[in-house]
Amino acid sequence: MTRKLLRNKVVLVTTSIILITILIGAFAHQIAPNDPNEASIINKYSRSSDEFPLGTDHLGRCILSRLIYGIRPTVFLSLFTMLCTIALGTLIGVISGYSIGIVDEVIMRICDIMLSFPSQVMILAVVGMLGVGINNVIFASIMIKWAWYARMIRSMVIKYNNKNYILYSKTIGTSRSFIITRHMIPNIISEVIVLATLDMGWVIISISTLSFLGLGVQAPTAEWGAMLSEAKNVLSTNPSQMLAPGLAILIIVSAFNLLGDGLRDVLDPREV
Amino acid sequence: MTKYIIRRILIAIPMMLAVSFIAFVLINLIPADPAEVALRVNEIIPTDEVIEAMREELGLDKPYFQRYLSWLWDVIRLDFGNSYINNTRTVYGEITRALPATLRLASLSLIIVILVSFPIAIFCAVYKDSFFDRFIRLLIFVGTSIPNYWVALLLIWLFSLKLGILPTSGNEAKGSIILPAVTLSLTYISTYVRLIRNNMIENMTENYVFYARVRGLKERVIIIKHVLKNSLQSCITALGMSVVQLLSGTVVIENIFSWPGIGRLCISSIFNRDYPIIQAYILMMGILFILCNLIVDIVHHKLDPRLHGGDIN
Amino acid sequence: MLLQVENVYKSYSKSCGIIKKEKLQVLKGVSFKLHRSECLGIIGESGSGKSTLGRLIIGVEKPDNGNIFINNTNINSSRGKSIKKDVSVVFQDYFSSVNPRFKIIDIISEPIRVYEKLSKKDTTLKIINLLERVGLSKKFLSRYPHELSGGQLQRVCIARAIATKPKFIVLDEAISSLDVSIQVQILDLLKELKNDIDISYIFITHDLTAVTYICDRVIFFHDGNIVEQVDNIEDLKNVKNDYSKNLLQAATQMNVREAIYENQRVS
Amino acid sequence: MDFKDYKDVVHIIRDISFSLKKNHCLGIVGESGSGKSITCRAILGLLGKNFNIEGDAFFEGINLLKADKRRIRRIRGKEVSMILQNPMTSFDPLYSIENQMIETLVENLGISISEAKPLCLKAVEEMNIINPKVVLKKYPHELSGGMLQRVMIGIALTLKPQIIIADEPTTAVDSANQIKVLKEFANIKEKYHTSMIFISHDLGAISKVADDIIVMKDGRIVEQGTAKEILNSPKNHHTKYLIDTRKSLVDRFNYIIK
Repeated sequence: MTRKLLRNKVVLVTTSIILITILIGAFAHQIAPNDPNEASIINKYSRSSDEFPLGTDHLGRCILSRLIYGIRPTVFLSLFTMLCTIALGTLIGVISGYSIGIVDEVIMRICDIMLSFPSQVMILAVVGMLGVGINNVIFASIMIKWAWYARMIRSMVIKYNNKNYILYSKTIGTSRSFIITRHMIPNIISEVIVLATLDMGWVIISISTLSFLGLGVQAPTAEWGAMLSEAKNVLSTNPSQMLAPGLAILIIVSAFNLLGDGLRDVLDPREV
Repeated sequence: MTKYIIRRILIAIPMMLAVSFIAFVLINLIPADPAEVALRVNEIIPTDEVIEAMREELGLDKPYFQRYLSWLWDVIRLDFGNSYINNTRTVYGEITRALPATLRLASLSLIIVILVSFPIAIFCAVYKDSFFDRFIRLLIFVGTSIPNYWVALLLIWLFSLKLGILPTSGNEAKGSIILPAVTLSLTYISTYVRLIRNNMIENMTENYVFYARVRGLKERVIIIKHVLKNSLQSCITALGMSVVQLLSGTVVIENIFSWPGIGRLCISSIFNRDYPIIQAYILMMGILFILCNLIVDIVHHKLDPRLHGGDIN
Repeated sequence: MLLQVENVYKSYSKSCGIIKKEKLQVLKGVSFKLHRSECLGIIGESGSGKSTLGRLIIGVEKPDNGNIFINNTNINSSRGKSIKKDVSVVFQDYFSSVNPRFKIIDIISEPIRVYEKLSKKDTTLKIINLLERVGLSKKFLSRYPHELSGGQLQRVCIARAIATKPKFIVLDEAISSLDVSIQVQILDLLKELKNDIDISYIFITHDLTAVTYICDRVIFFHDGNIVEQVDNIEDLKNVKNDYSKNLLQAATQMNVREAIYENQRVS
Repeated sequence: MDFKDYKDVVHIIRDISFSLKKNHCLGIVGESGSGKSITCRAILGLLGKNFNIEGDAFFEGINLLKADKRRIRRIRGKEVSMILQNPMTSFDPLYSIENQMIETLVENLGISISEAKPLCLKAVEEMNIINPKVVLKKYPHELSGGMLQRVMIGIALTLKPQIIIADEPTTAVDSANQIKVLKEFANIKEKYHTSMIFISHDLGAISKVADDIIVMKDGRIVEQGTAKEILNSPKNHHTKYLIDTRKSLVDRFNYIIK
């Protein structure tokens, strides 16, 4: 499996992009050339120089440093959101898939109701009620997404439980732990990983959108969506301000989408 | 058929009640006392007495479930109460004032989406792996990876600032709807094209297409009459639901282009903590979503003989 | 008595519409017995409930009513676990019968791991032995299922089924998806195994010709009921039930000997 | 009429040459993966662009592998009809049987819809389907596989083709009904005087209807000749193997019911 992963160029390249981004974000303190929040009015809108490789913004803050520090809220929080969503979704999905009757029925009806709001509206609703802030945005994102995953995983559990090879294992009395760890989990995990990777792009965009609207990460914290929001205000005078954060989002989201497609190919057992 | 519709509607009603209940409960999740908020936003100093009076006025002193029922009764009569910000204005009035602009924007976008994505998707499916198909696939990929508010900024910069042919914002100037509508449609075009293209390609490998070729039918007939109809059949749910998504997707676009629609109203209400408006917005979108679902299901049921086949037998 | 099925009923609730549910009676009081080292054929057309019966016998589903005993132990009682070793199964759809992520060696080692504590080396030796038993060589060990043909994969499934030395194997349409020539090869293999090791088969199929090739007894199954039982396969020509007669007649017409070319033309 | 071809379909089949005589039934037998279906699809231009086909296939003097698409399409509908293995998935689920029959007749016979309607009814009636009018109004999912197969045959016969190609028509059928299907085909040949290519993995089925037999293995023809020759005195060992395996089944059966 690992060899197959390494042989796939798309997977290799996108994984490195994502890993490097994460590392840069983790060591932002060491890597960033300047303090992202240090404003100096004299230096505002300066062009790229040795001190400010990508220039400065309307408050004279180093754009590169802000981009690097911006990885933390944008990418890390999206990853965190996704992990929580999957954990919650898997837990509830598995419970629902293995239990029959009333428990399953109740969980599925709750999922129905959760899924009966368009996702954006639900996030707005939660943020609107609980107040502006990134914590509430993350909470809202998890709230609306878990139901979708729970439903997916429930149907996977049911699907695999009816596969002949699991019926065979049950027939000869293979232990439940073997069935779950060797048959169930590898199959479900690989499907979930693909779905989650493809969904990561959506989460990144959704969180940065809310920050762009001013509902998520608050100034002066560096965040890509929030940076674009600031760039929007000076669009007529300094349009180049919007390039760096926009490209950053485009690259990281593309990386996740490509990785998802690549993983789908690699994890399909029929692919040689 | 009628039986199905009735049954489907009967299922939609509890869903709507659940949605309304969520909308009602959400407002009670507010960390602060609604009465106090209502006073603060009107710059009245909240003494105990005034709060008490306000609570009574808002009906907050009654038991929870009773409040829900009376609220629901008001809602059914389209009475959502008054805005906290401007006590003289009703929520209903605020929403109906903003709604036409949003509807205009969303419907133009929908038209663009349909006109653009269908021909492209069909062409890509028929000429799979051609240069055109690969080019479109690249565009679709970029389209799904790009945040649409950034696209909006790029378009404003290009068409309004650089070329100066279209207005940047508002809805008074001529042609001001073009940029927001195009931006809004771009995301959905890539979703639609991908959905229909992949579905058609999948359908083309089906045995009935092979048999249609065996029967000597023209390729054009096979694509339009058989493949396309079957693909639309299987994406009808996704397509129907995107109408609601388009409406809720206006939130971002309206804010960038200062389009005086319902999305902008919603965001400003969030900043102003104008809870009744937020509540009404959520409720409206939830109900709309359910209704859309209902219509899509009924249409789906009507078009697919496999679903209503039981009645004929 | 190896297997005893007593008055078994089974129904499925078929959801029609969203709220209403309809009961679909699949098995309507089925009873029969299986003796040691015999092959019992269960023949019926698709939808007659014969596969459901198979699923009840292997214990992956429970009957609504009635009991199934293996070695006089009720398989759905608390002691039911102990007789799992005595049962095995081979399905029609060989491709979904094996985990596509497993190599052949992993597939066959699953049952061995359950019942025998063998070292890794011994397990491999045993697997090679089993593969040779079913006519495959050890070069298949590290292949994946999608690299094998249907006949080869079905052989792997049989190897896996005999790995635990079960008392009987349920063959659920095990040859129906294969070409005729491969069907005969598999049937020959099954016969050979039966002679070598003391084993019984329940051979579920829709093909009467295959039944006569391998079975000692046959049960005609129609619409959830046993319509006729033939206790000695040589008495097959004397069936009385209309349904069984029809099947027999159709098979007779199909099986005119090829060598006599003129005789077997149909018109 | 004459089929002569030599083709190379990405090494799926190689060097296949055979001819089909008028009013004869040619049986092609081989195990799965031997390339028997591919051959027939290649002749009718039904393979995708990914296949590279070389050689010639003549139908009444027209080279099917070199002719333009339109012409092949016309021949495919009108002159050479095909009956597929999975009737259940061969019809478009969204249209009624009648609709799909009419569209075929209108396209290939150049008649109007109102002219096509009685032909449909006649076709279904001739296939001994009970309640023909009701059946026509049904959708594919409401009919059984056997019924749909008869509709398929009905469509083929109404077009009065020169050749009917039947691709594994007995494989998806319960063994009790196989003989019925075979009788149907034997009937067609007698009554309509069409030529036929009958593809199957089951030598038993082939021998019931074929006049000439081709035995295929791994994309090559290993033996061909009249049915009598092949069945009575096979020369190739693969043919012998196919006959022997089948014979052992049949002999046991006949021994028991004698």
